[in-house]
Amino acid sequence: MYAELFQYPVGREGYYGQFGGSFIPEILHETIRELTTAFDDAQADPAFWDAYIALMSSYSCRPTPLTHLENLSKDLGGAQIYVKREDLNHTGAHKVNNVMGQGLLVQRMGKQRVIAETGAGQHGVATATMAARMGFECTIYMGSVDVERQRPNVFWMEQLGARVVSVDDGTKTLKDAINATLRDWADSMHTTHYVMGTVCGPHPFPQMVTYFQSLIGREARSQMLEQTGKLPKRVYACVGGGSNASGIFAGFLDDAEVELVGVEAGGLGLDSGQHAARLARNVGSTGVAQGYKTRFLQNAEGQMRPTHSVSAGLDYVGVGPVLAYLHDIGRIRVEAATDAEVLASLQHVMRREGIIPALESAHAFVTALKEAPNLSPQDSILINQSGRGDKDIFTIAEALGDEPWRAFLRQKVGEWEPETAATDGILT
Amino acid sequence: MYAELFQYPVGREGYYGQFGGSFIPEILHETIRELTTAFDDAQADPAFWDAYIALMSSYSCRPTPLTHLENLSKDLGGAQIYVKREDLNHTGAHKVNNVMGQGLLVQRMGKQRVIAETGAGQHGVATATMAARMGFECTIYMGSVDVERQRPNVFWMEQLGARVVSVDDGTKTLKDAINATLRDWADSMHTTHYVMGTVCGPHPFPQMVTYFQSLIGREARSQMLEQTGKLPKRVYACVGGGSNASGIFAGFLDDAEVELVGVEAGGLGLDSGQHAARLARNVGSTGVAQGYKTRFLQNAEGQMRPTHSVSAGLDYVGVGPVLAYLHDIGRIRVEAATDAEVLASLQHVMRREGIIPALESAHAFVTALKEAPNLSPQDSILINQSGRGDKDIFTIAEALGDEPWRAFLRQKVGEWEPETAATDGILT
Amino acid sequence: MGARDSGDRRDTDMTPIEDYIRQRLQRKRLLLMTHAIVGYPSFEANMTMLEAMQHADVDLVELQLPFSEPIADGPVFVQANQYALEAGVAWDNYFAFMQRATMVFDFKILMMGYYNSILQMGHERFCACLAEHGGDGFIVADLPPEEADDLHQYAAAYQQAPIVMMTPVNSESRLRRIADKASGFVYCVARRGVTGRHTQVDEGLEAFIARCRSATSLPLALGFGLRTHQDLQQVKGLVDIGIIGTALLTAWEQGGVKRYGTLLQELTSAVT
Amino acid sequence: MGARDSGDRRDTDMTPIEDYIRQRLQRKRLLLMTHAIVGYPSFEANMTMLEAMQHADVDLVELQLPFSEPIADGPVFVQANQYALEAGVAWDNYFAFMQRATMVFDFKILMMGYYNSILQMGHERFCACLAEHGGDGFIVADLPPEEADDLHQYAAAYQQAPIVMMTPVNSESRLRRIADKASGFVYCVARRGVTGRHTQVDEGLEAFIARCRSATSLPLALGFGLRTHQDLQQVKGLVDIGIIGTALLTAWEQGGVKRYGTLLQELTSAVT
Ligand SMILES: Cc1ncc(COP(=O)(O)O)c(C=O)c1O
Ligand SMILES: Cc1ncc(COP(=O)(O)O)c(C=O)c1O
Repeated sequence: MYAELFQYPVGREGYYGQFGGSFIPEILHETIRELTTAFDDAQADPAFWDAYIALMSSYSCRPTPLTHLENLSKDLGGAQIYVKREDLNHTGAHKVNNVMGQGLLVQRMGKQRVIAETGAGQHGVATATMAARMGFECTIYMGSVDVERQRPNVFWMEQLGARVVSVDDGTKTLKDAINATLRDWADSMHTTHYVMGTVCGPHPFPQMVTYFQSLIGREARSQMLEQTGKLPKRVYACVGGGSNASGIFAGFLDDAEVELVGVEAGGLGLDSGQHAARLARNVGSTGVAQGYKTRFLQNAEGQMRPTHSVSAGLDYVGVGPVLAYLHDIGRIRVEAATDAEVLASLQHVMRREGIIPALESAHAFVTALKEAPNLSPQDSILINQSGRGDKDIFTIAEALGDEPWRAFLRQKVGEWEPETAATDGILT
Repeated sequence: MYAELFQYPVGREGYYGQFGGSFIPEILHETIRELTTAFDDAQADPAFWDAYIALMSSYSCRPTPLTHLENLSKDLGGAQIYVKREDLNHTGAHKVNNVMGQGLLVQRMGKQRVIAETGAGQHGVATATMAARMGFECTIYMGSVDVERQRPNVFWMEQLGARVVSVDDGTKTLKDAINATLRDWADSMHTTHYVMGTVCGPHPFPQMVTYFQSLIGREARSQMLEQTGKLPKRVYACVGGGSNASGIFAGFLDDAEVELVGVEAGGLGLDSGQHAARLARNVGSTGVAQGYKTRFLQNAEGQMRPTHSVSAGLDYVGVGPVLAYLHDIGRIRVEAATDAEVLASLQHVMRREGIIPALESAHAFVTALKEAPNLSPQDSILINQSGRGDKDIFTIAEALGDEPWRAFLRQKVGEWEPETAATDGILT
Repeated sequence: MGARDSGDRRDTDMTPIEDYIRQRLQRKRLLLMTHAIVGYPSFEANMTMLEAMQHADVDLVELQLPFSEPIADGPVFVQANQYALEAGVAWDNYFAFMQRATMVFDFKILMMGYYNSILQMGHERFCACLAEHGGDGFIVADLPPEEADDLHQYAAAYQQAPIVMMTPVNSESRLRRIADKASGFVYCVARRGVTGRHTQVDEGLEAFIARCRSATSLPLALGFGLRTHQDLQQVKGLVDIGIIGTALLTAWEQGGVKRYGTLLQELTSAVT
Repeated sequence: MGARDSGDRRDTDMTPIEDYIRQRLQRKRLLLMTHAIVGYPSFEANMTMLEAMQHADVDLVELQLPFSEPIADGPVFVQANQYALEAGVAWDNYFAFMQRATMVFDFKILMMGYYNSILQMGHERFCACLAEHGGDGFIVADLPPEEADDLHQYAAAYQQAPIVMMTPVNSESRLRRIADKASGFVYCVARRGVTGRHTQVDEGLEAFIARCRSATSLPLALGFGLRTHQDLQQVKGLVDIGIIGTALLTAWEQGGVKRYGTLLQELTSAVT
């Protein structure tokens, strides 16, 4: 099924059922074609995949491990819980898989500059990292709201040599950063590659990003077989744009007996209107935006709705067309986890297993831990830990109302105040 | 030479030349014996090492990769520079190697509680992680100055379920935390294991921690052979207590042609008195403290001197006795890198290679990059990147005087102020 | 070849708008198409703008339906889209405004916008609605020719011109493919990038227009970055229609109706 | 066995301090050893403390030489060590103070401290210095018997008693090994942990002391956590010397010389 997904019926290149396509200003047409050709070419060249694997194992730590959560499995008394450790990647999340792959493609195409959107900042950091390593010029677009709340990532992007552009349009978040990046690209595409951060956007991005991220699923499948002797009953992954989910699901798409479960950001609850679910409970509807057709969180007239999630990385209106299709045909199930459930799950997992999932990944844990008790201890389930949570310290400490953390920040700020105070004294 | 180091002449168990030994209150004698026996036992049991390797490869990402710094090698025109990526470990530094190994030993000994000292907080986080995973009670001692400046790590330790005790004695930093932990141990040793964080303290800690960390060197040696067909000319590692250095050097001790270079914290310069060098330029002198004999940074009457480094992890008065010995006999060379050199090197490496060494590790980069041009492009050198630098954001952003970062913290703090202000308004 | 193929179109294929353009071209060497974002800064202001256009004898007007994700627009229009949406512009008041305008003014009116609005409304309903409210066609910034067939069929049925875009980076074969889907006129994008930035009229531009001409026999409109009457002066003779968008909105923002009217007069003086 | 072996020691092996202890034990069932950290809170205060000790007929006094890494001490002593160092206590003024004290007071004085001070001074120089300034021995908190030989040889040469420690967790063979290095008296550590916390006198303690007695025929001192005259009352008959450390310093900190003197008087009343 995995391979077939990308064998398009005539005239339907880049389509997955009704989803996908390439809805872009005509000015980008040739660039997208060039990219498609370069990607098809690379994909047909076994040396390319080998180079990709070699890069990922010497620069990041692939294959990332598979960890058995012995304590939680025992506590819950249900399925054996396994975790794919994408958090151990260089830069701390699965994002780097895609980014390094696209970097190799940029080298093939001979371009000198890369641009990217970022929401939480993980993809921005990964792209800036790749650009530094491969010697490309780099510009990152980021909604101004995200720039404010994800300053640590902005700091690292800048240190890595990237220019970070704060986007003040729309909701000033991820979707607006995507629009801004598309605009830059429409201008710069002869020298510049757009490193799309997830399995969204116009064809060939959904296919290409899935291709690079499929490494997760390929590794995980053989690791499960090696460590447990059989396939997991279910595979859980959080779904923002959908790249980590697409990546791990890719390994199991052809195993009809493996249930694939995506978990979206339930925010304050699906009924609150304050969430970022699109597939769960079919809250989203078919639309076209940001270059592709999928299920968007939009109003009846096709205007995108504001989204909410405690995790910046899942706070997005669209979803990968491949996932929208797989959901339509019932191959994947999609649930939602609320902010409160996510924080509780995160704390639970930290204390019992010593691992710190990213807030995004913690969504997958919520549903997996909820459902594990319904399976037998002879069964196993697999969770994709897409990233590490230490990047989220500001959000988590805030959400938990950690007073010493606040005191720490106050004191830090206080260290610079004397000067200001002194100046004030003179001026007033 | 590696094996011989640990075959003590009669009556000299735990001694490396004049260094090492076990200078502890008599109350701890039996505990230390029990530990030594348990460790010797474990070491003699091939299944133990296998279990250790299995744990490290499924819970952390061992073997960690070896990365060729293609850009810097080319830029400098000298040796090919390779980096051992301990930063990709779970919890972000080499510390976890030692900690998980000791955790397995604790299981063998049947104890239920672990205690540890921590300076930068990395070892504390690693220990809290191990305790969560293995189900031990956990208390971490940390100098109150370090608690203040390393709040993020304190937050994670607490989230991982550890109790963090702020130590207000002495210089309120690492050495005082070690003393406090020894005191706890003198009281609790029948139920409790002290997870020493580096190759210091009484025998068998230097041997034991070297043993676990030798995994770094074993992996690195075979990776160098595999990737370059020969051994590196030189191996560079930063030296705080000395565990990462001991670990990577262990792999090459028997290769007389490989020069081993340790890099200590030069702080504001060796002549400033504001540093943490002990071996470099023989600034330290032989003494006994914290349970062992080594070269300490002390005054003529044996009182320990305050140390300074931009990197909390190198800010320590003692050094592993094995390293002190290897330095005495000329098997290793030890240099120092200043705070300013470290920051410059860090920025350089980030921009050119997309990797972010910890401030500690950046010390090794300073000396390696300085010396690389003197070797031929046919040669290679190896740097141990003991940890990742994103933990150091507060220090680095501060040191670079990053204004947006300050603005970000001010704004964060400002978000809680209104309440205070309102209250003030009513009260005043 | 392409040109000859397209040249084979019979007169009966002509949409009302092409007919209108060809007639106007009899007395003007360059027509003028201007643009407004409906609801920005207000419906009343839009009306004032359109009155100024009428007064300056503008030939065609794009009325942009605001969209939350305007990927082909530059900063000025992006902000305007957003403002209009926040002010409550929706289908009903958009089309009501269009109807009012088509009843009052002489120029032809085209809907401009993004595909999602049309998709949500439904292709047929959209075309019917346009026709019902006096529109003569539409320009969709993010609808590639591959995706256009169904919509274009309804467009034909409701006598709406589906305006397609040609760009300097398109290959010959791509231009022919676009031409195949074209009717009314073709929107030639003067340069890479989004709306808003200034465009230099140079040899590259002339070569591009020549390639468009050989791909289609339809009238050619040139847009993206034309700002001044000098710009129009330079493209007169090269294309049939000059399109002014951002420059006008900027004039409004900087100097209100006065500056807006003045700019329009200057532009008109260039084309007549 | 061990006891018998040690019992074989001839009287000529006796250090001056053992001799002194045995003589005092003729008229008192329990001797009292107290403790002060030199330079904390000041040399003058130390003098006042020692005067109070003299007044209370204390038998032995440990004068602690401050060290920056006092791993065997509890919070009260740790702070005191640090304070004294910051106030500038060093070898010269430490020994000057010792000399002054040994000249004025009747009790025997022992140096107490950590091995690094001795190592830096040099084993011989240290013993010579102690002797020269009137000391009678030393207690080193972090020097295991394995490491003690060289230092103990010099101690013997300079008639200094190198006091070793026995603890409840030591095995029989370890106790014998410690006994081998002992002279003067043996410091029995009442419990696990560091100085400062209260110790319950119970059966476990009695059994421990019995094990010490069978390992050595030297006088036994008991310390770590004895605080009150009740505590001393209870160990009277069990050991030869009761050691009071933290309780006294705490009394000073809480109530100055008055409370200090009162506590000393109480303690003395228990031992006589
Ligand atoms: C750790 C992590 N997980 C998941 C996501 C969501 O993206 P996707 O759904 O494409 O995997 C992000 C996005 O930033 C992320 O950083
Ligand atoms: C990343 C890192 N490197 C190095 C060190 C120094 O320790 P050692 O010299 O024992 O490797 C530390 C200590 O915290 C550390 O965190």
